[in-house]
Amino acid sequence: MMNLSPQSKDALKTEEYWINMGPQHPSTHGVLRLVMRLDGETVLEVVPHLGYIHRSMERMCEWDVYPQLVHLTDRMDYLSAMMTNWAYVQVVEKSMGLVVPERAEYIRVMVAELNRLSSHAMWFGAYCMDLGAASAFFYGFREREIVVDLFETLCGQRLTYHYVRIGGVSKDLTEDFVPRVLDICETFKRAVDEYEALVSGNVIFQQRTKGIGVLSAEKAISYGCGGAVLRGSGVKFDLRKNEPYSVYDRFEFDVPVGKNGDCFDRYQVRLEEMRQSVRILEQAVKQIPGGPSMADVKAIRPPKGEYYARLETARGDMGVYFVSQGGTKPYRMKFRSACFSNLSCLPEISAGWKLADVVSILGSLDVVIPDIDR
Amino acid sequence: MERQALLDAVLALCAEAVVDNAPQLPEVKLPRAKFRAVMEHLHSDPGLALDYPMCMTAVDWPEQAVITCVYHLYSFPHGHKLVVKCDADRADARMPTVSDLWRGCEWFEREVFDLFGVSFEGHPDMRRIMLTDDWVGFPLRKDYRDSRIAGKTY
Amino acid sequence: MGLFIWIRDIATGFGSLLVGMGVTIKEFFSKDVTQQYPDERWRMADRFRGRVDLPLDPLSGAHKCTLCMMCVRACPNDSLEIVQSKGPDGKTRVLDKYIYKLGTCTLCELCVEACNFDAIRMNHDYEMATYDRQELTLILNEPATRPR
Amino acid sequence: MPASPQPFVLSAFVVQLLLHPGAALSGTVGPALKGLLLGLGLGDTGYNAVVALLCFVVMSGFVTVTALVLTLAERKVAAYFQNRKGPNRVGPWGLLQPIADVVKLLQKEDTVPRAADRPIFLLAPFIGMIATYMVLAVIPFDQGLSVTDLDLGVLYITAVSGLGVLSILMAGWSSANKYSLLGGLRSAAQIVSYELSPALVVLSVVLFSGTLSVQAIVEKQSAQWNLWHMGPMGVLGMLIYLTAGTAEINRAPFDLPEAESELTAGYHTEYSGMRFSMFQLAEFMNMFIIAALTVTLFLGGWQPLGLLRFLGVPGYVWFFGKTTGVMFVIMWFRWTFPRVRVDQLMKLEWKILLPLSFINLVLVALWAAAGVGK
Repeated sequence: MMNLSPQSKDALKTEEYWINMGPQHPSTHGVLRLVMRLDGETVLEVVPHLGYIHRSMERMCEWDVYPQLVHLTDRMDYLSAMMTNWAYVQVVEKSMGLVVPERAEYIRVMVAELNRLSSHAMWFGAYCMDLGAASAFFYGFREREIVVDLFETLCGQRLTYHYVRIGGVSKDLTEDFVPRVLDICETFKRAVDEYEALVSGNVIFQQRTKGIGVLSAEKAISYGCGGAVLRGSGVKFDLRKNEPYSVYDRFEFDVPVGKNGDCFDRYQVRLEEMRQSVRILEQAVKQIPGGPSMADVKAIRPPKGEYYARLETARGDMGVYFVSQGGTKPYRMKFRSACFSNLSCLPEISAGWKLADVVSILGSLDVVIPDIDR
Repeated sequence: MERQALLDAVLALCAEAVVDNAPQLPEVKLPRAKFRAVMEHLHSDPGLALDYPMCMTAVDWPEQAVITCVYHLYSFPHGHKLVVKCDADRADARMPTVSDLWRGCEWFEREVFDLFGVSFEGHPDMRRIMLTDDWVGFPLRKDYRDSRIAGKTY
Repeated sequence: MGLFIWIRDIATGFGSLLVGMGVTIKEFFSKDVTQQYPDERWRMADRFRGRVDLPLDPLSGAHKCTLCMMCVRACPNDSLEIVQSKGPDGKTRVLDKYIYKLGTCTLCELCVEACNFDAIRMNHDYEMATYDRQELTLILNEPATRPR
Repeated sequence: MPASPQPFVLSAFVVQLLLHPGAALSGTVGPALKGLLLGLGLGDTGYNAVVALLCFVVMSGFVTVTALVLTLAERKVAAYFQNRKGPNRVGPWGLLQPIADVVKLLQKEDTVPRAADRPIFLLAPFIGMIATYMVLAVIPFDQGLSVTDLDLGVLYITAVSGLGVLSILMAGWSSANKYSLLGGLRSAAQIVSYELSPALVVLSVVLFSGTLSVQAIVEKQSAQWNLWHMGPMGVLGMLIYLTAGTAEINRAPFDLPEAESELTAGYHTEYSGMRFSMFQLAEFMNMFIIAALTVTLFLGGWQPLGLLRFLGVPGYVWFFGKTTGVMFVIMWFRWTFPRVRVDQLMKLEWKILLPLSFINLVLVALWAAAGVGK
C-alpha cells in the first residue's frame, strides 16, 4: 500500500502511507472504516468506507406492513430512536391524513426532547473521550442514564423504544412521568453548566476544537448536512422552527447557531440545544392536555402516491420517502438519514489536518453508524 | 416561490417536463436528455436557488422497465421544495451526475449505484458504498433474489 | 505587547485548567452512581419488555391461547410459530407447540398488543444470553424447556 | 577478621531501622556485612557486588510492589473521579485486584507479530524497565537511604531518564504496525523536547542549592522547602517541572504515544501478556519517579514540614506521603484534561515552557546572587 510521493526524488525523502482507521477502532464509534493517506501526522486524504452493518432496511420495509416497520426505525439511529420512530410515523400519518390526538403530539414532543437530551449528553461524553478526557465520558453517561431509565418505565425499553406509533403513542404516560421530567430538567440545567465548566473553557479543549474542521455554510448546505452540523456552520435552520411539525409552533425556544463552522461551534450548538430542549420540556409539561394518546386507527393503507416528510432528529434532518401503491405494504421506502449526509463532508473538512484532528472532527459530526448504513 | 410559479419556472426551462400534480410536493419529471442542463439551472438560478439536497433516491419500476431517480431539493434562500424525477433505462441504467452541483449527491448517487445499479456518468468515485465490492446484483431492484436473506422471502 | 499577550494567554490557559480540575475534584468527593449489577438488582419497570411469555393461569393451570394466530401475523420477524392439532374430539384445535424464536425477536411487543385474550405477555426477564443459538428457540407452552 | 560481635539488641535495631533506616543501614548493617564478607575473603569487589545484588533485589521488590499499588490506586482514583466504585471484587476494596491482573497477564500468550523485528521487539520492554531502575538508584527515600548517592546525581538523572524513549522507539519501530510507528515517533519527538525544560528547572534548583547531589539538595531544604524558599520561582519551577515531567512520562494529557482514541494503543499495540505489563510497569514507575523528583527538588524530599518535625515521623513516611500527593495530582491531570495534539505539544514546550524555564533560571540566578539561598 506504500505510495511514493512526487517529492521522493528530492534529497529529503518523505514517504506517504495509508493507514486504516477502523472498522474496529476506539474513535470510530462502531464500525466505520476510514482509510487515510498520511504524510507523517498530516492527513492528506480520508476515504470513508461504509456498510459494515448495512442491513438493507429499505428492502426489509418492502416485506412488512406499515405498523410492523416502526421497530425497524429503532435500529437506525439508536441514540435518538424516539425521533426516528416519529420520522417514519409522521410520513405515514401525513399520507393518510390521520389526525393524531393532541395529547399524543405533546407526548411525542416530550419524548423527542428527552431523547435529544440523552443523545446529546452521550455525544458530549463520547466526544470528550475522543479528545482524551475520560471522566467527562462518565458524566455524560450519568445524565443520560436517568433519561433512559425514564424511557424504560414509559415504554419498556432503554434503547429501542418502539413507542411512537402510527396514530399516536403506544402507551399513555405513567403517573410519575411529569415529576420525573421536571427532575430531569433540573438535573440537565446543572449538568450542562458542569459540562461547560469542565470542558468549554479548557484551553486544551479549545485548542483541539477551535478552527479545526471548518465547514463553511455553503459547503454544509451543498453536502446536505443537517442538525448541529448545519447550525454550527452558521445556518439558522431548524425544522422545528422553520417548518414546525406537530405542536412545535406552540413552544418558545431559540435556535443556537455557530459562527465559524468548526468543531467548537458544533460542540457549542449541541450544548445550547440541550438548554433549549429543557425549555421546551418545561413548557410542554405545563401545556399537556388530557385525552387519548392514540387515535382510532383502522386499516393503515396510505393512498397511492409518493410522500416525503422530514423531522429534526438529534443528529439533523431525517427524511422518510415512500411510494405507496395503495396496499398495506410500501412499494419503496427510503430513509434519508442525517448521519449519512453529515458524514459525507468528512473527506472535505478533514484533509490537511493532523491525525488527531480527524478524530476530533469525526466526533464533532456526531455520527451513528447504523444510521449511516441502515 | 409558490407552487405554481415554481412549476412554471421549471416548465420555462424545459418544455418537455411533465408536471405531476402530486398531492404533497411540487413535482416534475424531466427527460434524461435535458436533465443535466435543467438541474444546473435549478441549482444556480438565483430565483430558484435549490441549493440543498434533501434526499436523492431511486425507485424501481420493472413493468415500465425504468428506474426513476428522485431528487428532493430544498432552497434555503426561498424556502421552497421541488421534487425532480428522471427515468433511467432499466437494462442500461445510466444517468448524468449532479454530484458537482450538490456535493451531498455524491454519496446519494453512490448509494443508488450500489443498490439499484444506476451508473452516474461523470461521478468522481463511482464505487459501491454499502455492499462489498464484489457483490453480485443490486438488492433494491424488485427482481433481486438472494438465498442468503434470512426470514421472509415472499 | 506581544509579551503581555503571551503572559496573559498562559495565565488564562492555566486558570481554565484549574477550573476543570475544580469540577473533577468536586466529583471525586461526590457520591458514586454505580449499581453493582449482579449483587444489586433493580426492580424492572412494569412496562419492561423482556421476552415473550405464555403465562399459565395459576388456578386452572392452563394458558389462555385460543390459537387465533393474531400474534403470529403481527410479528414482523416471523419469530412466533404455532403448531396445532385436532383435539381428541376431532373438532377443537389444541395447541401443541408455541414456538418462540428469541434469536430473531426484536422485543417490539406487537404480538402482545395483537393478542385479544391476554394469553401472551412480555415478562421481565432481561438476562437472555445463552451459550448456544439452539437455546434461543423456546417452546413456551412447555415449561420444562424454558431456560433457567 | 570479622568485626567483633557487639552487644546487639534486636529491638533497638528494629526501632532504629524504622525511624532512621538510612542511619541503621549505613551505621550497623553495612559495616557488619562488610566485616562478614571481608572475613569470607571476598574483598572490596565482592562486597560491592553483594551490596549491588542486595540493592537490586530490594529495589525489584520495591518496584513490583509500588507498581502493583499504583495500578490499583490509579484505577481507584479514576473511578472516584468518574463517580464509580472502581475495582472492588477481588479482596476487600479490591485490594487484591493487581494480583489478579498479574495472574491474568502471566497466563496470556506472548504474541510476536510475524513481520516484527523480533530481537528488538522482544528487547524493547526491558530497556524501559532498565531506565526506570537506573533513575531509582539515586532517589533519596530518607536521610542516607538511597541506593547510591552520586555527586553528580542530578546530572545522572537527567541523562538516564531519557533512556526510556529508546524503549518506546524500539517498540514502535519493531512492531511493524503503523499505529505503533506513529506512537514511537511521537514519543521520540516528545521526550527529546521535554528533556529541555525539566533540565533547566533542575538547573535552577542546582544553582540555588549549590550542589549536584540529590541527597545534598534535600539536606539543604531542612529549614525551608525550595517551593517557597525560592520565592515565586519555586512555584513556577515546580509547575513547569510537573507539566514537563507529565509529558516526559507520556501521561495524559500528554499521552500521545499511546493516545487511545487515535492510535488504539500506540507503541504497545502489538504487545501482550507480560511484555505489555512491563510497559505498564515502567509507566507507573516513571510516574512515581517524576513525583519523587518533584518532591525531592521542591517539596523537601524526606524533610518534614516546618514544626511538624517534632512529631518524630520518620523521613521516609514524609517522602512517600508527599510523593503520593504529587502522584494524585498527576492522576488528577489525567482524569480531567483532554489530550493535546502533537504539534500543540511541541508548541507548549518550545513556545511556553522553555522560555518560562529560561526566565525562571535567570530569576533564580539573581535570587541566589542576592544571597537568599545562603
